[in-house]
Amino acid sequence: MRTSRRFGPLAVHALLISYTIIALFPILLIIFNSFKSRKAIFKSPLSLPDANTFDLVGFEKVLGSSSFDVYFLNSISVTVMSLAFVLVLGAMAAWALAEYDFPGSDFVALFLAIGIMIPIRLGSVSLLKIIVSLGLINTLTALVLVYTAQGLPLAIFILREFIAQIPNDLKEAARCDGVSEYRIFWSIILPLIRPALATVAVFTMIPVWNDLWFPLILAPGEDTATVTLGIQQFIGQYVTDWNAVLASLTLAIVPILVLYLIFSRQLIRGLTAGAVK
Amino acid sequence: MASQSNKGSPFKTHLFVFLLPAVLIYSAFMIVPLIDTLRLSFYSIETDGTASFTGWSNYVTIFTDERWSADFVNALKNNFLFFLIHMLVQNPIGIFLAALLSLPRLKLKNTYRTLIFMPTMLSVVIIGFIWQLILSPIWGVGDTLVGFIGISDGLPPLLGEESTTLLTLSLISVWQFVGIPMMLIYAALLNVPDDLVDAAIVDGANQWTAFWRIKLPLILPTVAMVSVLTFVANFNAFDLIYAVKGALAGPNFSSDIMGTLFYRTFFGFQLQPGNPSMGATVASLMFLVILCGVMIYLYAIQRRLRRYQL
Amino acid sequence: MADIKLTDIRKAYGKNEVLRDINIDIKDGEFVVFVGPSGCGKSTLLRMIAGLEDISGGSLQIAGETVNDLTPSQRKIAMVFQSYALYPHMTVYQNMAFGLTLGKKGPLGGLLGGGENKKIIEEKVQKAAVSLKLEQLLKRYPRELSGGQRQRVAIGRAIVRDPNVFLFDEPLSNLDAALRVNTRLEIAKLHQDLQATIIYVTHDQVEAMTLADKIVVLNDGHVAQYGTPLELYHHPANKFVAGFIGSPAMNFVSGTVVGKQEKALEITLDQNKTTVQVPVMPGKTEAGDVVTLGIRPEHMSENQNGDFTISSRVLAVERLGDASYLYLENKNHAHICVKVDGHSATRTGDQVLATAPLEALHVFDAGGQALQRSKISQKHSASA
Amino acid sequence: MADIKLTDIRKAYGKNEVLRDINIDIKDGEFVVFVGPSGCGKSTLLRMIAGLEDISGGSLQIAGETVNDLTPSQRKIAMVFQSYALYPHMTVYQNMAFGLTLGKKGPLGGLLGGGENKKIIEEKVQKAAVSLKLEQLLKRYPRELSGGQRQRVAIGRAIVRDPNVFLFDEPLSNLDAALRVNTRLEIAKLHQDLQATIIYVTHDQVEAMTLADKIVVLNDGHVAQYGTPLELYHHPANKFVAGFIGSPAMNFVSGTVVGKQEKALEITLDQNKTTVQVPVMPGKTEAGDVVTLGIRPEHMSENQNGDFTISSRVLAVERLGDASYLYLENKNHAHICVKVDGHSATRTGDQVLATAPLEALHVFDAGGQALQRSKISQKHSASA
Amino acid sequence: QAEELVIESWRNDDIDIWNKQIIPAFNKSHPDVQVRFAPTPPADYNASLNAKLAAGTAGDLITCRPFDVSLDLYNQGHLTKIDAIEGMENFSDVAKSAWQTDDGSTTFCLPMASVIHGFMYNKEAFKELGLEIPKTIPEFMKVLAAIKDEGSYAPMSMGTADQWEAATMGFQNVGPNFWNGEEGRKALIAGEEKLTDAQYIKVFEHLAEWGPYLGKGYKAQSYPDSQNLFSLGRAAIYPAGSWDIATFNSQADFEFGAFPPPVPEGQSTCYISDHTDIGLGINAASKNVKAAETFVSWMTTAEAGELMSNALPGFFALSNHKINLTDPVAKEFVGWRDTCESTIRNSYQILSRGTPSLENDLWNVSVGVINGTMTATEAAEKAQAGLSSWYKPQQ
Ligand SMILES: Nc1ncnc2c1ncn2[C@@H]1O[C@H](COP(=O)(O)OP(=O)(O)OP(=O)(O)O)[C@@H](O)[C@H]1O
Ligand SMILES: Nc1ncnc2c1ncn2[C@@H]1O[C@H](COP(=O)(O)OP(=O)(O)OP(=O)(O)O)[C@@H](O)[C@H]1O
Ligand SMILES: [Mg+2]
Ligand SMILES: [Mg+2]
Repeated sequence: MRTSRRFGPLAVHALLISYTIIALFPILLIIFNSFKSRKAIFKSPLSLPDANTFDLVGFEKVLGSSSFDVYFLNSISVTVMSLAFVLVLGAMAAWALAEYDFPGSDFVALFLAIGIMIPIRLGSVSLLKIIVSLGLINTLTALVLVYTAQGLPLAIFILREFIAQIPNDLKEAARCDGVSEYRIFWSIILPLIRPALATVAVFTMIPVWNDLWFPLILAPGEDTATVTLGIQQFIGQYVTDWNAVLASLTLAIVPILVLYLIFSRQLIRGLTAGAVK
Repeated sequence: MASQSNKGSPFKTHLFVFLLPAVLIYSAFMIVPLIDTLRLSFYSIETDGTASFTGWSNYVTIFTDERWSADFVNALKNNFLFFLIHMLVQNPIGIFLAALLSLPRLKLKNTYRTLIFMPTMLSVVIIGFIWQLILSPIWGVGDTLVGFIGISDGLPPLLGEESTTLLTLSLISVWQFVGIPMMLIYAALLNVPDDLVDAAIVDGANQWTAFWRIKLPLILPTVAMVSVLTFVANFNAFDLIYAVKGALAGPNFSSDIMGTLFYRTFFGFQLQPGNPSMGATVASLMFLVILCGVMIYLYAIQRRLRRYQL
Repeated sequence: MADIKLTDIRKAYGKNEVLRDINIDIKDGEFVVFVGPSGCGKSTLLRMIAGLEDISGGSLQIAGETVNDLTPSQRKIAMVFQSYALYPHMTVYQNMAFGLTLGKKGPLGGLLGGGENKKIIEEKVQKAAVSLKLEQLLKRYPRELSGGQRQRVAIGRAIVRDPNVFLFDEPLSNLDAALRVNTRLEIAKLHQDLQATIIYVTHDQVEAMTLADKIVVLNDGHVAQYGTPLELYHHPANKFVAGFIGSPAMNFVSGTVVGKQEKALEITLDQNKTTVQVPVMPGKTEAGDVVTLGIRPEHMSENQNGDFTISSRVLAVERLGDASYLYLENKNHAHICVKVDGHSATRTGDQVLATAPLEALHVFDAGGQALQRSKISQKHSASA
Repeated sequence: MADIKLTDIRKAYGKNEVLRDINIDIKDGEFVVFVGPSGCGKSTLLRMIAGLEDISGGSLQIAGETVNDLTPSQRKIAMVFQSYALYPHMTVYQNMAFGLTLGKKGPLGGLLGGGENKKIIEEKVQKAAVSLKLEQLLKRYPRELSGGQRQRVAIGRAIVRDPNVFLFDEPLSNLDAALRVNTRLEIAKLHQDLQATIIYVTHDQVEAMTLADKIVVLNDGHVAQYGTPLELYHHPANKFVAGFIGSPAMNFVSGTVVGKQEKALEITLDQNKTTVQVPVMPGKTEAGDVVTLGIRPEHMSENQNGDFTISSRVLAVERLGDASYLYLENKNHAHICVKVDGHSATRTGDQVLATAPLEALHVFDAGGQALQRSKISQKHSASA
Repeated sequence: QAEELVIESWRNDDIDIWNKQIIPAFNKSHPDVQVRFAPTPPADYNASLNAKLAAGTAGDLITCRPFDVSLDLYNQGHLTKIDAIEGMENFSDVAKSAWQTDDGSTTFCLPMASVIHGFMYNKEAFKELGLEIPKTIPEFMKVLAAIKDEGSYAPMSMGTADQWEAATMGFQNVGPNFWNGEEGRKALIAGEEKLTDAQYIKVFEHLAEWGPYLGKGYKAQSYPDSQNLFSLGRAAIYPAGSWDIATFNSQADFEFGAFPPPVPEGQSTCYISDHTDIGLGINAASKNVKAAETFVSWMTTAEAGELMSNALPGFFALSNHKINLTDPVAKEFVGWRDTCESTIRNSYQILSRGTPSLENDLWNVSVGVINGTMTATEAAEKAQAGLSSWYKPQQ
C-alpha cells in the first residue's frame, strides 16, 4: 500500500496505461475513421480526420436512411428487460443452489449449466416454432424470453460462486431475526453480491445488444428491429459500406457504454467489511 | 451450514419459488429447442425434408468416414489450441490486470477498467474489420506500427498464412475478451477483506506477495470458474472466425474450430445446403467434449477447492 | 413459557467430539450464564440452541416442544453473535430495525415492507440506541464503526425484538469498563422487564457472577458444574470449577492425608511439612491419599495470624490501585497469589508470611472432586 | 532503538475528525497501554502507527525517523488486529509462520518460500503455540476455531516475529480469566525478554494497570491523560480519567465551595447539606463555585466512622464472592457504589451509612479539571 | 386492406433500388399490392431463411440462390411450381436451368439476373504505361509483367483471404476457356471428364502464375480490400464479376473498362462465365399466393428487366427481351455474349450437393495453388478425390 506511494504507483500506472493503449488503439481507429471519407479510410487509416478527409457521410446515411430512434428504443428495452429477468431469476436460482442442499441439487446445477455448453443457435428452428405457437412472433417479448433463457445459465453459474462466499453468520443472524428466506435473499444476499451482479449484467448485456440472429428470425419487423438488425443493411454481400458501418457501430457503442458505466459503479470494494470479526 | 436450513418440511416451498421461474423459462426456451434439435443426430433427413431414424449411424460416419473424421479431428485440435492460447494468455493477463486494478488507493482505476473493457463490448463485425485493417499488409497500419519497433520489412500476412491464422485469430479474441476474466477476478478480489491484506503487509509482505499468497488463494474458486468458462466459451466460439474467415475457416481449414465446423455443417454454406442431422451430430459431440470439461471442473476441481467465507 | 431442556446433547465435527453429555434444565425466565475456558464449546452449544448448528445427538426442547429440527426463526430467539454478524450494507439503524420490519403481516411474507408500524419501530430502535449510546451513529455503516460500537449494534439488534429466548455470545467483550457496567445493567433490566429466558456466554467473572441466576461451567465439552453463582464460588464441585471461578484463580497446594476424623481431615502440606486440620467430610478419603488443598487469593492475607500459613519469597507484585496481588513461590504450581491491600509496601523479593483461616480451605481428592465442607461459616475469611 | 514520538497527530474520516492533538512520547522498550471508551480512537491511532491508515496531520517518528510515508513492513512492527484478520486459507501453523517465510531472502521476493530457515521457523512457532496453548490446533483452519482460539492465533502470529514494536489491539478480549492471566504474563515476559516497545489497546482495567509502564487515556479523540498507572489512579488529571480508571467507577457527588483555605477547601454537599473540608489546593476556585467531589467505591465503607458520610437506602447489591457492591441513591447520578466485604449482610432496601476519609476525596472544578491534592497519605483508605 | 408481400433476400445492397425504383414501378400498375423488401445479411441468409420456412414465418417471395440450395427448398415443399405463370415463356432453358428439377420438368424460381466474369482494368493506367488489352494468356502475362516492372501499380488486385474470390474470380473466370464452357461442364457432370484431366490442371497451373503479380500481402487481402485497391487506383487490373460495376462507378474516379478472359495461345473460341445468380420464387406457405404470382409475372416483363438491369449495372436480366443498357462497362460485358460462348460455373449444378461440396473444395484448392502451398496436380487430385468420394458418375 505505502509502497504504491513512492515508486509503485508509477510502475502500476505505466503498466495500465500501456495495456489501455493496446486495448484502445483499434477502437480509436474505428472512431476516427468513422469521421473520414471512404478514400481517406483506406489511403491513410492511421491519420486523424482533417479538413480534406473529414466526412460525415456514414453518419448521414445511418441517421438519414433508417428509423434509428425506433431501433435504439427497441434494443434498449429488450436489453434492459432481459437483464432484469436474468439478474433476478438467475440470482434466485443461484441462491437456491448455493444455499440449500436438497437432493438432486447437483443435477439441477448441471442441468442449468447445459445452456452455456451448446450454442442456442442450434435450436433456432424449434425455438422459432415455439414462439410462433405462442403467437409471439415479431414481438420484443419473444426476444426478451429467449435472451433471458440464454443469459440464465451463465448468470447462475457465476452468481452461485459468489453467493457461496457470503459469510454464513450473516444469513444466520437474519434467520435468528426471524427473517423469511425471501427477505434474506432480497435484503441481504442481493445487496452483497452487487459486484458479481454488475459483472453478470455486463456479460449478459453485451451479447444481447450485439446479437443479430434472433432479431433476424424472431422479430425482423420494422417496429421491432433492433440496432444491430438496423446496421446489418450496411453490411452487404459484395459491397461493404464501411463508412456507414463504422458510423453505426460507433453510435451503437454509446448506449451500451452508458449501461456499462451504470453497472460498473456497483463494483464496490469492501462490501462485507465490518460484517464479521 | 447449508444443510440445516433444509431440515423442516415447510422450507421446501421457497426452494421452488427460487428455482422454478428460472428453470421454467430456461427449459422452455433453451432446453426444449436444444433437445429437439440434438435429437436430429439420430435421424437422417431425406431430400423431401422428412426425417427417418437411423440410430448411431451419423456418429459412425463422423468417426469412420475419413473426410468427416479428418475435419472433426482438425477442428478439435485447432479448438484445443485456441483454448490453450486463451488459458495461457487471456486469463493471466486478465488476472494481472484485475490485480493491478484492485490495488488499494489506485487513482483512475474506474477509467482504466472501463477503457480496458471497451473491446469486449464491441460486436465481432467491427472487431473483424478493424483487425483486418490493422493486420493487412496492404493499408500500412501494421507496417507503420511494426516500424515503430524497428521492423522495417513490414508485417507478414498474418491472417493469410496457414501457420499464423489461427494464432492471430486467437490473439485477437484474447484482446477482445480479456475484459471478462478481468471483471470476474476483479469482482472476486473486491470481496477479499482489506484486513487480511493489511495483516499480510504488517507481517512484512509487499503488495506482490500479498497478492500471490493471500488474495490469489482466496479467489482460487473464481479462477477455476473463469478457467472452465474460458473452456466452455472457446469450444463454443464461432463468431470471430466466421466474421473474419467465413464458414470455411481458411486458409485450408487452418482456423477451423468446432463452432465453424458445426455451423458449416448445420446451416450449410453458399451452395452447400445445410445438413441438420449431421450438424446436430457435430453439435452433440461438441456438447460432449464441453460436458467432460465441465464435469471435471464440477467434480474434480470445484469440490476440492475450499471456498473461504470472507 | 420458554423453558429450555437439553438432554444428552452431543456435538461432533467429523471425528472431533466437542460436546458430550450435556444435560441442562433452564426454567422460563431464568438468566443462565455459560462460562468455560476458550474452546470448551460455549459458542457451539449456544449455536445449537439457536438452531444454527446441527445437533449430533440428544434432544433439545424449548417450551416443552422438541425443536431439534426447527429453524432458528421458528424457535423465536434473538442472538448476539460472537462475530457480531452485522449486515454490512445497512446502516446501524437499518441493522437494528431489520428484524422488526418483517413479520408475516406485510405482503409476500414481509418482503415489501409491512411488519410493524414505522413509528413503533423507530421508537424501539431509538430507545435501544440511547441505552447503548449509539444515538450518534445510527446513520453509519458497520465498516465505519469501532469494534466496541459494532458489538453494541449487535446487542441493539437483539434487544429491539422481544423473543422468548435471548442468546448472547460474549456480548461485552469489546466494551470498556464503564460501558460494560452500563450495558450489563441494561441487560439485567431487560431480563426483568421482559421476563425472557436469557443464555449468556462470557469469560468475564464479574459478568457471570452478577448477572446469572445460574451458571453452567463447561470444561472440555462437558458440564463441570451447574448452579447459582455463590454455590459455585463457595462450593465448587471439583478442582476445575474451583480454579476457574474467582479471579485471580484459587491457589492449589498439594498435601497428603495423615489423619481422618468424623468431620475433618488432617493433612500435611508437601510444601512445608506443616499439618493442618481441615473441616471437610472425609468421604472415601483414606490416610495416605494425596489431596489438593485450595485457597482463594482473597482469603489469604499477609503477615497476620491464621491457621494455614505459607512463608515465601515474593516473586512479583501487581498493583491495581485498591488492591495488589503478591505472587509467592509454590513447589507445584507457578505461584501462589495473595490479594492484599493496595497500600501494602511489600515488594518483589521480600519474604512474607501468608495466612488463611482453616474454614477457607477447599480439599479435592486425587480425582479432582471436592470434599464436602463440613462447616461453612458465613465469615470464613480472616480479612477481606 | 524504537522510541516512538507522535507530534500533533490528527486523523479525519472525511469531515469526521476522530483524533486530534495527539502528542505522545514513547521510550524504547516501554510498555504503553491505550485505554478509553469504545469509539474514542484507540484502534485508529494504533493503525496509524502501524502504517495502515493515512495520517491526516502531524508527524510520526519511530527511532528518530519520520515514518509518515513508510510502509508497514519498513516500520518493523508486528500487530494483533482487533478483528484477528487470520488468513482463512492457512492452517494455524501457516498463519503463524507466514511472516517468517517472507523476507527478501527467497527468490522472487520471497514468493517461493525463502525467508527464514525452516527449522528455526518451526521452533519459533512451536514455542509460541505452547505458550498460547495452541499445540493441539496447529493443523486446524481458522474456521474450525473458537473465538478465543482465533484470538490466540492472532497473538501467536505477532509474537513469533521479533519486531521493534508490537501493537496489540484488545488481544485478550475473548479469553477466559485463567487464560487471560496466563497470556498477560506471557506478554509481560515477552516484553522483558525482547525489550521491545509495546503498544497495547485494552478496555480491561486490570490489564492496563498490571501491564503498563505508562497509560494513555484517550477520550473522544484526544489524550485525556498520559502517565503511570498509579499516577492515573491516585492523581487523575480530570473527571473523565477519574471516572474511567478504577472499577467500579469513582462516585461523583456535586457540591458548592463555601470556604477557601491555603491547602483545603470547604465544600457543602448538595446531597445532604453537610460540609466537608477537603485537603486540596484551591487554585483559582472561589467560594460559591460549583465543584464535583469524587470518591472511589473501594475507599468507602459501610457503617463505620469517617469524615465524609452519606446515608441512603440501598438500591441494589451485587455479590461477587469476596466482595459485594452496594448501590446507593444519589441525587445527581444513577447511584453511589460502595465496595464492602463479601459477607456483608446488607440487602436491597436497607438503610446504610457510607463513609470515607477526607484524604480519599478528589475535587474537580466546574470544567472537570482535578484540583491538586495537598496531602496524600500512603494510607488514605479507611478500610481495604 | 391491401395485401402485403414480403420479399426475402440476401441482397441488402439493393435495398434502395427496390424501395425507390422497382417497387414504385410495380405499384404503378398494381397499386393494390404492397411490397416490402426485407433483406438479410448474406452470411445469415440461408440459415435464417431455412429457419423461417420451417417455422412458417418466411416472406411470400423468396430470392433464390441458384441450384441445389433452392432445389432443396423446392423438394422440401417450400417453393411452388411457377411454370404456369404468365411470362415464364420469356426465359430460355439455359436461364431456367439453375432453378429447375434435375430432369428439367419443373421450374420453381424466376431467373432474375446473371453475372458475367471478366477483367476490369484502369484505362488511365493502361494509357500511361502504353499497354494493350491482352487477348491471349501469354499476352496477359506479359501485360502483368510489364505493370510489375514499371512498379507504380499493383498488376492485379485479388486476395486469397476470402477464398471464394480465388475460386470465383480466378478459377471460374478463366477456366471455361480451358474446358470449353458448357461442353466441359456437362462432361464433368456426366462423369466423362475428370478434374485431373489435363485441361483442369492447366487452369490451376495458370492460376499459380498469378501469385507473383498479386499485390503485397494478397494472402491476407479480403474481397473489400481488393475492391478498394482497384477503386483507389492502386491496381491496374481487377479480375471481376460484372456486379462490381456499380461499386466502381460510385467509387473510382478514373475511367475503367473491361476485357473478357484471355484465351490460351492459339484458341479461337472464347468462353465466358455468364452465371445465373439470382432467382425469385414463391413461398408455398404464403397466404398471398395470388399477389405473389402477380408480382413474379410482372418481373418477367421487359419493363422490369430493363429497370433492374439499369438500376443494378452488372446484373443482367435473363429474359429474352431486348434490353437497352445505359452503362458503358455493362454494355461491354453483355457484348461478350455475342462474341463468346456462355456457360455457367461448373461446380454449381449437381456437383456441390454432397459433402465435400466441389465448390468448397475449389475455393480451398484455388487458394492453395495461388498461394503456392499446393501444386496444380495436387489441387486437381484433391478436388477430384472430394468429388468422387460421393458422386457416383465420377467413381
Ligand atoms: N471508516 C470510517 N469512517 C468513519 N468513521 C470511522 C471509520 N472508522 C472508524 N470510525 C470512527 O472513528 C472512531 C474511532 O474508531 P476506533 O476504531 O479507533 O475506536 P476504538 O477506540 O478502537 O473503539 P473500540 O474500543 O470500540 O474498538 C469511532 O467513533 C468510529 O466510529
Ligand atoms: N467447524 C469446526 N470444525 C472442527 N472443530 C471446530 C469447528 N468449530 C469449532 N470447533 C472446535 O470446537 C470447540 C468449541 O468451539 P466453540 O466455538 O464452541 O468454543 P467457545 O467455548 O465458544 O470458545 P471461545 O470462548 O474461545 O469463544 C473448539 O475447540 C473449536 O476448535
Ligand atoms: Mg465462542
Ligand atoms: Mg478498536
